[in-house]
Amino acid sequence: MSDEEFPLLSELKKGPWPSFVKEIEKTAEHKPEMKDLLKQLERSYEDKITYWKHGGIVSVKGYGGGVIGRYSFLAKECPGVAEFHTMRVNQPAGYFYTTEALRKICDIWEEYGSGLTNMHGSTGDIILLGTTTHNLQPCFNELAKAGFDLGGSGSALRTPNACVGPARCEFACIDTLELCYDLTMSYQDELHRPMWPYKFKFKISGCPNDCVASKARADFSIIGTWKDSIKIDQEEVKKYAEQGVDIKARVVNNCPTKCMEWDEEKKELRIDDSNCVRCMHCINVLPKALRPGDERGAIILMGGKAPILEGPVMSWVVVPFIKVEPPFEEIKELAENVFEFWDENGKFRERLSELIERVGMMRFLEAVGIEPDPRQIKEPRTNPFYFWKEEDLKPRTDPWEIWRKAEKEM
Amino acid sequence: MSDEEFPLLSELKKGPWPSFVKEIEKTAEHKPEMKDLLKQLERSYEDKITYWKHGGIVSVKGYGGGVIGRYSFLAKECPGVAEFHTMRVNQPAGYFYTTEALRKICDIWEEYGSGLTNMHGSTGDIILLGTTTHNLQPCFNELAKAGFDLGGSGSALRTPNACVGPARCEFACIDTLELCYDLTMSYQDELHRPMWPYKFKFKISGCPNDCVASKARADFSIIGTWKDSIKIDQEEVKKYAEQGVDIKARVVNNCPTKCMEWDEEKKELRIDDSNCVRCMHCINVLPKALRPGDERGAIILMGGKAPILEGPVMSWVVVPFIKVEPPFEEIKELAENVFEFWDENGKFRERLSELIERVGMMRFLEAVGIEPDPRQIKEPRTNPFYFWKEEDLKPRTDPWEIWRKAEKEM
Amino acid sequence: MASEPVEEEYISDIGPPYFKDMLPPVIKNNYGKWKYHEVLKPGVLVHVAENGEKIYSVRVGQPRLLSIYTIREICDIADKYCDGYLRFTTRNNIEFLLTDESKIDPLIEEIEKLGFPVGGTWDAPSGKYGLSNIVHTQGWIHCHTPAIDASGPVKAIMDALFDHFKDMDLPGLCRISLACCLNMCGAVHASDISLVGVHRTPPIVDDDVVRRTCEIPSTVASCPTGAIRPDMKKKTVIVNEERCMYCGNCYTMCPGMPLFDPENGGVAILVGGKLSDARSPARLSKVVVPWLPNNPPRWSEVVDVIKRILEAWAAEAKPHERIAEWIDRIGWEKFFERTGIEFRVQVIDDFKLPRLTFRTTTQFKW
Amino acid sequence: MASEPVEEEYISDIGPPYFKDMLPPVIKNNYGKWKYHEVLKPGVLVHVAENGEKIYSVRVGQPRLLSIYTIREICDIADKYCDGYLRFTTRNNIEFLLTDESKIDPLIEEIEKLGFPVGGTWDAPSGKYGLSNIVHTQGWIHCHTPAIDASGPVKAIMDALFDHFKDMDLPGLCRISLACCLNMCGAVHASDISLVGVHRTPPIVDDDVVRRTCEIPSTVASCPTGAIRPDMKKKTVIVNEERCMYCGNCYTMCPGMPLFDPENGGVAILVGGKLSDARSPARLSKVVVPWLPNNPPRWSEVVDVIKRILEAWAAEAKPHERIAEWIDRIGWEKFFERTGIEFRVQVIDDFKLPRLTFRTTTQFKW
Ligand code: SRM
Ligand code: SRM
Ligand code: SRM
Ligand code: SRM
Ligand code: SF4
Ligand code: SF4
Ligand code: SF4
Ligand code: SF4
Ligand code: SF4
Ligand code: SF4
Ligand code: SF4
Ligand code: SF4
Repeated sequence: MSDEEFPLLSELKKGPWPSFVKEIEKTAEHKPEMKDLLKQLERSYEDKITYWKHGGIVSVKGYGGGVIGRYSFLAKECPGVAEFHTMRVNQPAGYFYTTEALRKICDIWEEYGSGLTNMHGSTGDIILLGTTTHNLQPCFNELAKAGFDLGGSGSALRTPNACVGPARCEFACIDTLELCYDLTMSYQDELHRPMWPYKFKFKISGCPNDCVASKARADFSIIGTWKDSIKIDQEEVKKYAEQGVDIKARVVNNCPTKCMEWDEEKKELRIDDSNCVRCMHCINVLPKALRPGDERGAIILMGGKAPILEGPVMSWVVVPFIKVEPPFEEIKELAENVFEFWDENGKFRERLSELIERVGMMRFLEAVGIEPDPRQIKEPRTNPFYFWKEEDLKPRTDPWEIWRKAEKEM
Repeated sequence: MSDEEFPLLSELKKGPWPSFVKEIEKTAEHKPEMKDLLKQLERSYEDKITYWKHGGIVSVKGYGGGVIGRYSFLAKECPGVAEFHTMRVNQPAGYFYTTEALRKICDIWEEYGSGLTNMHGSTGDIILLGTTTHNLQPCFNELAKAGFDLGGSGSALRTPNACVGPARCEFACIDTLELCYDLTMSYQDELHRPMWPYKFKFKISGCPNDCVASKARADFSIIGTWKDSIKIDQEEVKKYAEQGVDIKARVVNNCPTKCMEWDEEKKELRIDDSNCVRCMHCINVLPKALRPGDERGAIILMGGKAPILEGPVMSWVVVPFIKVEPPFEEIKELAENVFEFWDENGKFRERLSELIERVGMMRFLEAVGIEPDPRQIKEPRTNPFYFWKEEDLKPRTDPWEIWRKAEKEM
Repeated sequence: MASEPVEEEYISDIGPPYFKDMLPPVIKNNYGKWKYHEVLKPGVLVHVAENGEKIYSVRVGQPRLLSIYTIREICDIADKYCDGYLRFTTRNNIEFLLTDESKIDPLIEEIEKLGFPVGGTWDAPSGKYGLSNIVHTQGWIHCHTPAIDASGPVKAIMDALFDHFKDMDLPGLCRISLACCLNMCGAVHASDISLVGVHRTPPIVDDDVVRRTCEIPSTVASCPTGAIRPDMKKKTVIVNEERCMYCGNCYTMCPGMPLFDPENGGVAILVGGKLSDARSPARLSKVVVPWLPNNPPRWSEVVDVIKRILEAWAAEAKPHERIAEWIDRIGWEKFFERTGIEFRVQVIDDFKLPRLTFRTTTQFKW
Repeated sequence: MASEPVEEEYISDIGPPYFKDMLPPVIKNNYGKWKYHEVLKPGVLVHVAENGEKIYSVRVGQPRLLSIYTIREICDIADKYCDGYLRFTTRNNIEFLLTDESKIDPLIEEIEKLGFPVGGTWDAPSGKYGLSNIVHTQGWIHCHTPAIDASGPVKAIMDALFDHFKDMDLPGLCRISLACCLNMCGAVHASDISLVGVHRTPPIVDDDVVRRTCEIPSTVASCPTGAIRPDMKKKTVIVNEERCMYCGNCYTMCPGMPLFDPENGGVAILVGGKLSDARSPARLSKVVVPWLPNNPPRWSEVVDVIKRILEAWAAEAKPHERIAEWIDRIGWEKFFERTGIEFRVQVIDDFKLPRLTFRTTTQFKW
């Protein structure tokens, strides 16, 4: 491809970071129709506007989602991308691959698609970037044979996602990957057959470092934690100190609750665990010396989402502690209560947090069977504008009766 | 008065704190009709309900406010309080009195009212508690002759109020009392002739200690501050240290920005004034040693109010710094711009903060002529949902034209 | 123009007396020239001017509801010891202003004999804080909308906390305020401990009174939750009880729909407000007890909770640390533990934008 | 029932491959039994199991948009050095998984020859942090609603910040993310530095398209500010331009009302988000630059601001201190000063409950 043909895009072949333009070019060398993607993109770069149309609904047999339909405004000029649907393929939990599996996907996508991918989409799927309506079904059939399935789209459960967790992280307090797989398999129907008010996302991090960014992006975040004390290996603490780690400045002073003490003389680190908020910082800085405690489980936060309509939401602590052990019954029971409540009460395109805000946390907690707990809130309300239920009250009296009786009395 | 007559109230004559019941009793000794107040109150204590009716509008000639009309549901049983209006009398700034002035009020209220008062009401007025419609005008006339005037009520400016300030406080950065008096006199018309969407309150504190609680209660709070450096008298610091004040623990560690340093050896206190947020804490603890700087003025915060309708509001910083010197032109110009904007745009019963929230801070700042400043906010917005004005923009292009041209082109 | 009324003689719009005419000479002389102050003992301040002159202030608690006969007695004392000068504070204490130090003790003796306690001061340099007076409102003495009385609970609480007024034995400033309804005339929305009268049942509409006394559109508009709709035919309003959170704003607008209920109304308790910007920023109070019964004459349930909060804080706070700052340090979950207050679901904010108070971090304590 | 289609043969709902089938043996053996990890050098991690076994990970940057031809080359490398095992990270880096330490350097040489840089790691024990990949979205490559491109600006920024990816020379973790419209698929709403494509002009309604393709009630309901009303006669909608804040939600619902404008659309920059709860709580990002021009191919204005923010922070932050925490310490007023970013009125939140971000304290700096 000559750079004169795509002068703007060719600017993005320069510089040290790997170039997506080169990836498209490389693909176009094997699949010439992909030159049309460059053409359309160059045009977008000139005109500063997208040339993709609103997609129609396309999918594969029995599924309501997993494919994003896409058509070009430049179909005549760029017939190679006139139809350019993406397929969302459910990644293996933790994004682990054998080259064998990856090569299978490449082969299938060479045959039925553009040869371009996103590794991975923001939700977690393998994104197969661009194919025709005609190719969708055969492509799906081949993927299925290779052991792959589509992920979520539309008003459905979305592909669950998890951090690498116990597979390669010493901090994992829960089995993120097994749980991710279990939820994905338990809710195949919810994933493939849109039937809800809107989308619903699960994300699972093994500890409060939240390496899968669940708090911002999941209606249902599951984050590992522990309840007992941090385990300290004082010998290893000493070694860090000897190696020059300034434990006072870098660890103790950064503790959010100042519940640590560093005994400079004895080279001993003391933690007042009753004031620890399990933020992970000290463990992060001294991974050989400190470890999460043994009474492990998860915090469940709900409602994370992007800004539209009411502004972005960070997930809210709903369950301060829950056991996370296969077969994950507690979590699934809770999730199903939530699905049910949302399905019954949610309006069209209303995410979970918006529903909770509309009907009130009181009703929500009651419906899904969770007790109120101060750990659910940053701080109590500043307005005394709350509701009572009939069972909270004594029988009602009518002030008019009292006053009228008083006025008459004499 | 026998305690058997008012068994519930008499319980409140017990205990070490001075008793309001005794005050009523004492009054009733001179003015027997006040026994009816005890009667009605005892009844309220029994029935746990108020026996006061919604008041009608009553006032004095030429005024729209200053009196709160009040009628009893127990008029027959308690004729002494059948009509029981309060008069709000504008207190001298700082609540300073000569006994001569106070005695005059007592004499007038003995003649025309219940003999009961509140010293003072929450807004700041002298509350003359209970009189008849008939007595209002003569009472007012006498008060006026004695040099007193009514305060505000209704949809009007309310009696401005200030902390004791330069009269008896070394921390005062502005002349709270002179400013309070000036605003009160400048806006007599606004105070006495309700004509606004709702009430409007000024409160003035001489420094960020906010001894008049202005931030919570004033639509327009004026709080003294300084811009240059805190003045330190190191000799006095040393003396405090010698007297046993733990400067490190009590002063330095409580500095919100940790911009202080205590040199234990030299017994010297150092302040990095560029990081000081003028919270007053160090000055409060070491009043002999530290003082506010010389470049003094005020911060103007707006919008403080009680919870109804949308929840309580703490005033918002609108002007981070303004000069406060007689004749206070800058402040009055600003206040008048605010009055005008609110008067023109405010809905019935809409306080200033509610108006600003409805129309947007952008429009408000523009209307009253204030530049945006990061000091006006705790933090920037999390949602990218904002407005642009035509002058910010380039001429508009129509995407349909771009796309249709592109579709046709070939 | 002889027929016009002689309006010139009608005095109005004169405003309050000029405060400078009320100042003792030593204050006039040293206005704006104070150098420092000291707390000589509980209730007694001295302010020292740059030129060395001094003014002594003796602070005295009072019930706010004062008889003119008491005010005259107070004046007598001020005449005797203070050359006739005194003031009140922004929290309704009396301050006798003296220049002669030797008169302080006799003054104190005399005022205490009258039944008025000396105290209510605080002293940041020594880190010792006295409890001040409770700012409060009208209640059953004068208002038409109170859910509770005002002066009564205040008296009961101050009796229980009396020693803290007299002695400066608290670790930090603590302000208690009370308002008898959600209009919150006491501005209790930013106090260390606040009491507020709350209703728990929707208004009961008397169609007749509504027709006679209320403006329907503004009554409908007054409801923050949109619970009121007009019944145009009957010229009255209908309340959707499901949506009502008993704020009482409709009753303020319209006498036809009171929401009083002797057994269901009561007291909410808020904590952790603060107004000074000393150390940590000012902030609003938070509801920790959504309801306690309205129990005259001495509101024992209320007094008990207030005492528990105050004592839990006082036992644990560091010098200068206010309730808000103590909670910042220990966390809300520990606040409920320490005070033994049950965490009720009403404490969770689900009014307009609940997202603002829901916890969005895994940081909390067990 | 021979007439029924042989549905049994149709494979569906099988879900993803079981992840354990994708794990290298050393991970399978030590699953959940890792003891600690170290960063051997930028881009190279070792995790050590309780039994002493080790897994090495070599982290590699990539543009996310990958050709299958490149993936095959990557597989070749993984076959050669990693027994065919690799993974991707949650920020779209590749991780080659090895057990033989001696193969690390040859692997690095080979992958870098392919044009893919090794780096993106961070090391809390030493307090040295590398910049990771930018999480981003589709942009002009595939989406119908972008206000800007995605891959292009990302490439331009990563070129400019390349050394921070390669070397661990930053004081704390810094996450950059980009989304091409306010739907924010990149979840940029909680990143240290976020870029988001924004419109600045209201939608232009094509009545014809609306009639053909849109459901009027849900289009009307889609507007968070109530700016859209139905025009029942013409079966279309009318936009009250005064009330529109250009969020684009209506266009998501209805293809008949695009709000693209090449010159007026552009990029907003947000800072100070964070997701981990390490040290300070997780929080959302804040808008600091409401608009920069959409300037392909290299978005120089945008790159410039990003660099300024990053450099101001890197120069001043203490070890581990993220942008949010740096701003906590210095204050927003100083943030604008240090970065030279002009404070524009759009940065002040006046969306639904502005009271939440207005400053309610006199505490601020000059
Ligand atoms: C492909 C992907 C972006 C990417 O390049 O990675 C994507 C692409 C689209 N998203 Fe998204 N979203 C993608 C992850 C996200 C995320 C992040 C996540 O899931 O972790 C979010 C933010 C989190 C959240 O859900 O709130 C996200 C929030 C949205 C929204 C706003 C939802 C909301 O409630 O505010 C929309 C609008 C909508 O649903 O109509 C949206 C809509 C869309 C649509 C379908 C456009 C539309 O208006 O219908 C985009 C199709 C683009 C295309 O042409 O392929 N996308 N979208 C991501 C999915 C890939 C995958 O399956 O792995
Ligand atoms: C007398 C006083 C209470 C007291 O015992 O001290 C008082 C008493 C009343 N207030 Fe108040 N307010 C009093 C200070 C306040 C304050 C505090 C302040 O001004 O610093 C506030 C909170 C600050 C604020 O303005 O937001 C306050 C917020 C209200 C409100 C709610 C206003 C709002 O915007 O939310 C109402 C309701 C109304 O205006 O309809 C209200 C209404 C009332 C009414 C007029 C009742 C009504 O619904 O019409 C009360 C008459 C009681 C009576 O029978 O005398 N009162 N009111 C205070 C005035 C005395 C004085 O002039 O010095
Ligand atoms: C007399 C009075 C001003 C007036 O115009 O009447 C006053 C007078 C003083 N205040 Fe105040 N404050 C007065 C109400 C307030 C209020 C308003 C309120 O409570 O409604 C506040 C804000 C309360 C809040 O934050 O919620 C207030 C917060 C302070 C503070 C901040 C304390 C803190 O740690 O937060 C100081 C600084 C200090 O402690 O030295 C202060 C300091 C002072 C000093 C030391 C100033 C001085 O140098 O003269 C005065 C002596 C206090 C003492 O008792 O030792 N004053 N002070 C008010 C007495 C009220 C009372 O009778 O108790
Ligand atoms: C591989 C990955 C998990 C995965 O499933 O793919 C991962 C792996 C590790 N993370 Fe992470 N994090 C990964 C995404 C994240 C994310 C998510 C994101 O950025 O979208 C976060 C949250 C970011 C945020 O807060 O905004 C994240 C916040 C952390 C933190 C908290 C750092 C902080 O100071 O706030 C730690 C603790 C630390 O620094 O040791 C951490 C620690 C770690 C450790 C040290 C855990 C361990 O012992 O193995 C891992 C090695 C990091 C390194 O490079 O040295 N990981 N980590 C992700 C790599 C992404 C990448 O390619 O850059
Ligand atoms: S979230 Fe915790 S368990 Fe998961 S990868 Fe990150 S540090 Fe490890
Ligand atoms: S985990 Fe966090 S809160 Fe707990 S001791 Fe360590 S640094 Fe402190
Ligand atoms: S606000 Fe400041 S100036 Fe006014 S009395 Fe209080 S401490 Fe003194
Ligand atoms: S005034 Fe406050 S911020 Fe400034 S130095 Fe003193 S304690 Fe620190
Ligand atoms: S708080 Fe309510 S009841 Fe009490 S005085 Fe004010 S308006 Fe009346
Ligand atoms: S009490 Fe408040 S919420 Fe209930 S109907 Fe009246 S105004 Fe509405
Ligand atoms: S952020 Fe917006 S434009 Fe970008 S992919 Fe998501 S929906 Fe499309
Ligand atoms: S762009 Fe957003 S605010 Fe504007 S009309 Fe559409 S939905 Fe409403």
